[in-house]
Amino acid sequence: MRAAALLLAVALAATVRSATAAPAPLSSLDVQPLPNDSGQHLHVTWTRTAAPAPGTATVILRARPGAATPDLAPGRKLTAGDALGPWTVVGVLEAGELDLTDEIEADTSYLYAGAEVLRAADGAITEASPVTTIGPRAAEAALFHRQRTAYLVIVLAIGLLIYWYVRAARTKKDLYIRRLPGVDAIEDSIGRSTEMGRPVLYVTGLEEIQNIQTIASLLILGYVAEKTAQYDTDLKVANYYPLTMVVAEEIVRQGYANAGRIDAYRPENVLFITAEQFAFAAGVNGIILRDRPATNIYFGTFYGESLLLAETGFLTGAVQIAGTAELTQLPFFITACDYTLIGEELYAASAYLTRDPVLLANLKAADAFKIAAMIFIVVGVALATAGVFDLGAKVFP
Amino acid sequence: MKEHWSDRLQRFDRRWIFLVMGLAVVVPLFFPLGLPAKPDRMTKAAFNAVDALPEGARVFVSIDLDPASTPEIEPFFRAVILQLKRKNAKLVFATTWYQAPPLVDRYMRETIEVAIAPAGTAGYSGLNDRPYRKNVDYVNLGFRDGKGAIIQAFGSSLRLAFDNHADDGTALERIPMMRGLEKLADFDLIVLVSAGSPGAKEYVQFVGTRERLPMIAACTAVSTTDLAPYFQTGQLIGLVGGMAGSAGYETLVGKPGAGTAGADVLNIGNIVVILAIVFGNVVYFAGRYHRRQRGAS
Amino acid sequence: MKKTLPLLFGMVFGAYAVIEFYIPHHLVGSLSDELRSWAAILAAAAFIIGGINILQVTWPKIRRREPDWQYKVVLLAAAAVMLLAGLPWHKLGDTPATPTVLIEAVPGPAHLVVNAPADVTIQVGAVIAPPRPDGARYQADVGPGTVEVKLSRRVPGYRTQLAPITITDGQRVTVTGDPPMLWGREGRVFVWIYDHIFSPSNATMFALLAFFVASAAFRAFRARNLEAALLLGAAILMMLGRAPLGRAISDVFPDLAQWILDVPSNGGRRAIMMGAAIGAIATALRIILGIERSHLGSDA
Amino acid sequence: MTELPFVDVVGFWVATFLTFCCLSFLYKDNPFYKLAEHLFIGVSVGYLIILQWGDNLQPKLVDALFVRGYRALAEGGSLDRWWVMRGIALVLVVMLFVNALSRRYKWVGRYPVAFVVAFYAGLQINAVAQSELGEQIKFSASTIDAPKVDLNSAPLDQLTSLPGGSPSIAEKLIVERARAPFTSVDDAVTRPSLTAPERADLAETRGHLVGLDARAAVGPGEHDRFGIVSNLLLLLGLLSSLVYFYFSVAHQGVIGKVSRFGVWTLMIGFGASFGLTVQGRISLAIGRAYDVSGRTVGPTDAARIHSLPVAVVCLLLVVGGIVVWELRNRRRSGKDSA
Repeated sequence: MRAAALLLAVALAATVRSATAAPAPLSSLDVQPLPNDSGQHLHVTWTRTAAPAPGTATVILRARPGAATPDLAPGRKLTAGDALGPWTVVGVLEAGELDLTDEIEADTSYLYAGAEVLRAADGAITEASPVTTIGPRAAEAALFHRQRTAYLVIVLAIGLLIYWYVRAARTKKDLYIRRLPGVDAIEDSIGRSTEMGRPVLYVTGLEEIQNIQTIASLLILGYVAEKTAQYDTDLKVANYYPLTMVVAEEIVRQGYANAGRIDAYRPENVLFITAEQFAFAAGVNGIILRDRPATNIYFGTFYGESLLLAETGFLTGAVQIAGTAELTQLPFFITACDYTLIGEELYAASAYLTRDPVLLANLKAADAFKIAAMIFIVVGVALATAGVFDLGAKVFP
Repeated sequence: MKEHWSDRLQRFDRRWIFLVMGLAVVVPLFFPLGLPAKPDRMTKAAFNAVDALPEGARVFVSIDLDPASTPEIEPFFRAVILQLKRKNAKLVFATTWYQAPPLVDRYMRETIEVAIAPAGTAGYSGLNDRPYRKNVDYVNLGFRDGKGAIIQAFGSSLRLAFDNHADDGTALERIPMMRGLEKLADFDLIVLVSAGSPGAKEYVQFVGTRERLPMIAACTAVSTTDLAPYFQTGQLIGLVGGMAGSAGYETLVGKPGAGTAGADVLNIGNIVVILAIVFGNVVYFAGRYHRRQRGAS
Repeated sequence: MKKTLPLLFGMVFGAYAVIEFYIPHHLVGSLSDELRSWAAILAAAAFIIGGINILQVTWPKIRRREPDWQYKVVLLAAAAVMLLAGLPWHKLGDTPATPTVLIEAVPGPAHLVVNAPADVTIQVGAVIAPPRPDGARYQADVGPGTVEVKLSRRVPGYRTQLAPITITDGQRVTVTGDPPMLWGREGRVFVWIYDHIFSPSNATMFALLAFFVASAAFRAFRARNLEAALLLGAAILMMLGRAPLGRAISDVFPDLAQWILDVPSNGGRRAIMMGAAIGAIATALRIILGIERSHLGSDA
Repeated sequence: MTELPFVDVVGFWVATFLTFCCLSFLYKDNPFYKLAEHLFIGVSVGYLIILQWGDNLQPKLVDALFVRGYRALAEGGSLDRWWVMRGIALVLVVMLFVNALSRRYKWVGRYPVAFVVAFYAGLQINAVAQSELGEQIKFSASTIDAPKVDLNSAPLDQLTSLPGGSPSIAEKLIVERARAPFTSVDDAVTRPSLTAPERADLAETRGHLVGLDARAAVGPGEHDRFGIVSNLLLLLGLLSSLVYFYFSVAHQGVIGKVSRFGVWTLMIGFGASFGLTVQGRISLAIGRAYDVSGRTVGPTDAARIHSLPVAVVCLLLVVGGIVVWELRNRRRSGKDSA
């Protein structure tokens, strides 16, 4: 009885097998290293003689050299990452794709194998084509990313321009810089605070020390500290990040030292409030309302709290000077502050203030690059519109 | 002589405006206008990007927000999660905001591990979703600090960035769905729920552009102007701006919620501000005219 | 000397960070990852210094009973509580991740009993056991096989208990558990404070802006000159165009808003972006080349 | 769903109270605001330190150095080069602490600071050069021509990106045009296979300067005139704004005029930004109103919390308190003057 059933089953299985013919092997399999690669990727491509029958999947495997041809016996279930003896399944692709990129160990070469398989509903292999193998192949780690040449050029160009103008500045003094009213206002307002006997509040913005705006702000802080030291006015510095506070302390001390008033320097006036945006805003509002500074200077990166600070400052009738490259906050500073440095003006400020030829040279370099960029854009537009070729896409792949 | 009305209004107590604004926010809660919320082009693009994903796509979701910004983008988050779950997408979550982790945990409990739209959800037309299982259907990598640098690290290796384990301490190699998900480039789509910095902007700057990643972002209304250029250049393939955008997205997904209701209230608030501006200008010009007159006489 | 060496130290890493971008080689990649970790570590460590600074600044004020000193006490106390609640005290005791499982041979179909306090949600397989009025906990005949029992509390801060149960006919399995309370970042107290003190304060401080924006609009948005007029014109159009209201009035508003966003706004923005970018690159180069050194403080 | 524990009910009450404490700032600085402010700052500081410890210092420093190192040695292995690198990080951290705690050896702290600042400056350079300069220049330098999308030949993604378009609509259009090429845009958007809502979406975007008719055609070689004008304006806006940021010349004469146009562009941008921000900020207030009025919790919880009555009570508490405080101030100032 049972034997009969078994026979029947075998017979059925046989008919099923004969019904679905084994798929044809891959007509070709190739493995190539990728350009501009970290040395951890290989690009596997293959071709078929005919379009794959529906339900056909391509299995790609990888192994160290010396491995025997993998055995894709019926009944196996394969998913990417599985081990098959010495072989590792790289991928099982259904959609009839013709390539994949494999991530591998660096500085090691691999064999690759590929085959077409038919699978049952549960993913188990029912039929497999003969296996095509190739290799060994190893990835190539590039030492220069060709597609990024343009950016290197940009950086080098700016660098060289700085160098060039620094030399120019050394030879001929006083390069012209257009006026920045916001910056001119700083010293007057410090003077005003002195007359009113009220402190100056300086906020270094809401970004870490690594943020360029924060750095620009700290550069200006040096100058402000020097002035307040000369005028003998209290300077309170509110910091959002402790690391910024550490640096701000150094800078303020130096400012006082430059003014020869190191004795007047009080480290407890350089505060770390907290690094939670609105707790910080609340804290600074507290300072504005209770210490009543006559000058509030907001230089650096600011976010939502900008208006919160500026409006509170406006209430206390303080002179407010703001500067940020944070586009979204500029309108609020513009509406609620007396003076606002827009975007790049913030970076220009330190140069403008110190009149240090090196810094001025820096500005000049930036300006020169702007011209270059504008020319590039105009030419690019002209060429592209004329349909000659797409300069932008050529230069920045 | 008697002070001109415009002068008096010039220095009238701004706290009256506060009061009006307060009413404008509270009253409509009880008497809504019921204006329909329509998606704008950038929102539609975001929706289409998700809609075009294949079944079981692998999606990286970065939840960079704090409690303050939830009203604006949480509605989008709920909507997009529903849309992704309907596609059985494998989800990987992370955050770069230290204000976020407890919030993210709550989202996992309230939106991922339960069905958002179980059969018979009122006012919902689309497919139903299912509860997701931790480390099977989704992984929460948790929080890492470090602004742009850490986002760049996501781009090169998630394992390194998250010290090789998920938020609940499970080693990443022991999570099957993390197979082949080494870095951001391995995902089919990256969804940025981004309330500010670090967020969508940093993703664009430090990885998106570099790796040509398909990224959609939901941001606060404020950042919309900031990110719009990136949408124009295709560095972001979709952008959902603020509560209005979220409301539009809810409409597209077919499950109106807090966003749609909020956007309705928004109208009144906008009217108040517009009136404030107009009023301010009337006062200003009246005053100027008055001074001219006096100057003339 | 005390300044030159650190400067050189910085210059080396700065220069590396610049060229790193142009070298795809994997060794470079992993080194960069390592250096990023350094930066993250330093930033994190600085927070402890920040805490110390706050203590240094506020403690004297309290001691000298300066005005508002009471609030400073609140500040320090709040910080202390949060720090204490944030430490994983539960690791001192044992917090069972699985409930206790008792298997008895009882004739009849496979029977499952789950005992847990009333406020615990019992989930058997995919089913969530409805809370029973008589206070008795879950018990039912289940088909033989494997089922997962999940004990959890609805509020955060408790460890969810899981127990995979294999049960056959003629067995009664009794699962007894109580999700233990946690401390630390996922802990009950920490999350409570976050949810009910941190979140509302954070959100409300931000919400203040809604009011300030209105008053700023009244005060500052005067069409004094063409620039100001353009500014407030665009603002009003945006407000109409991006809210349902505008579309309700006319379809023109949304399109107009989108156009303003796409054309003039993006034009100006891109300019600021590029200008700022150039400025940033220049400033950064200055630091890396050692021209800029004020962040290293004075030799004094 | 089990019942909400009382502790959390109280939590909601506390939240409501704090909300009004913060809002009282709108009136003026007052004890309630001060309380909320200091509580908030304190909590945030504790919170931050815990998170920084748990997510950075512990895994990246403590575990990486001591736990991993110990394991490596215990297993008789040796410490790899990455372990040594982390060691350097530890040294830098120590230097940072020396800087904060010691006057005499403050200079030691310059090493970590120099590292962080310079390293990030380096990273920024390329990030910015690529996405803020390269990509933007690339985009700006593209053609100002705006050809219409040819419904009869355009690929899927172009059709999808059309106003009112979507992947499904695009696919249907491709099928339809294979069946019979479109004779007009109207023909395209009224084909039978499109569902009613899809047609509605498309119909809505018809007949605008920026709508479907402006962007799509049924033949090649047509141009979107308004699109061209827009592109031109975009370019001019960009260039003139760049001129505004040119520092090396006085803004007079031609330069002055151009930069003036730049300023206009910028101002429109700021206006747009402001308008959007207004929305954002109001949304936040709305969010608070939702929480306080108990709309963000389930009905059963809401019933336990009694949001509205509690809100009223808290409001009265704060208002009453401020009144008392004001009266006290009055009396005091009265005494002073007397």
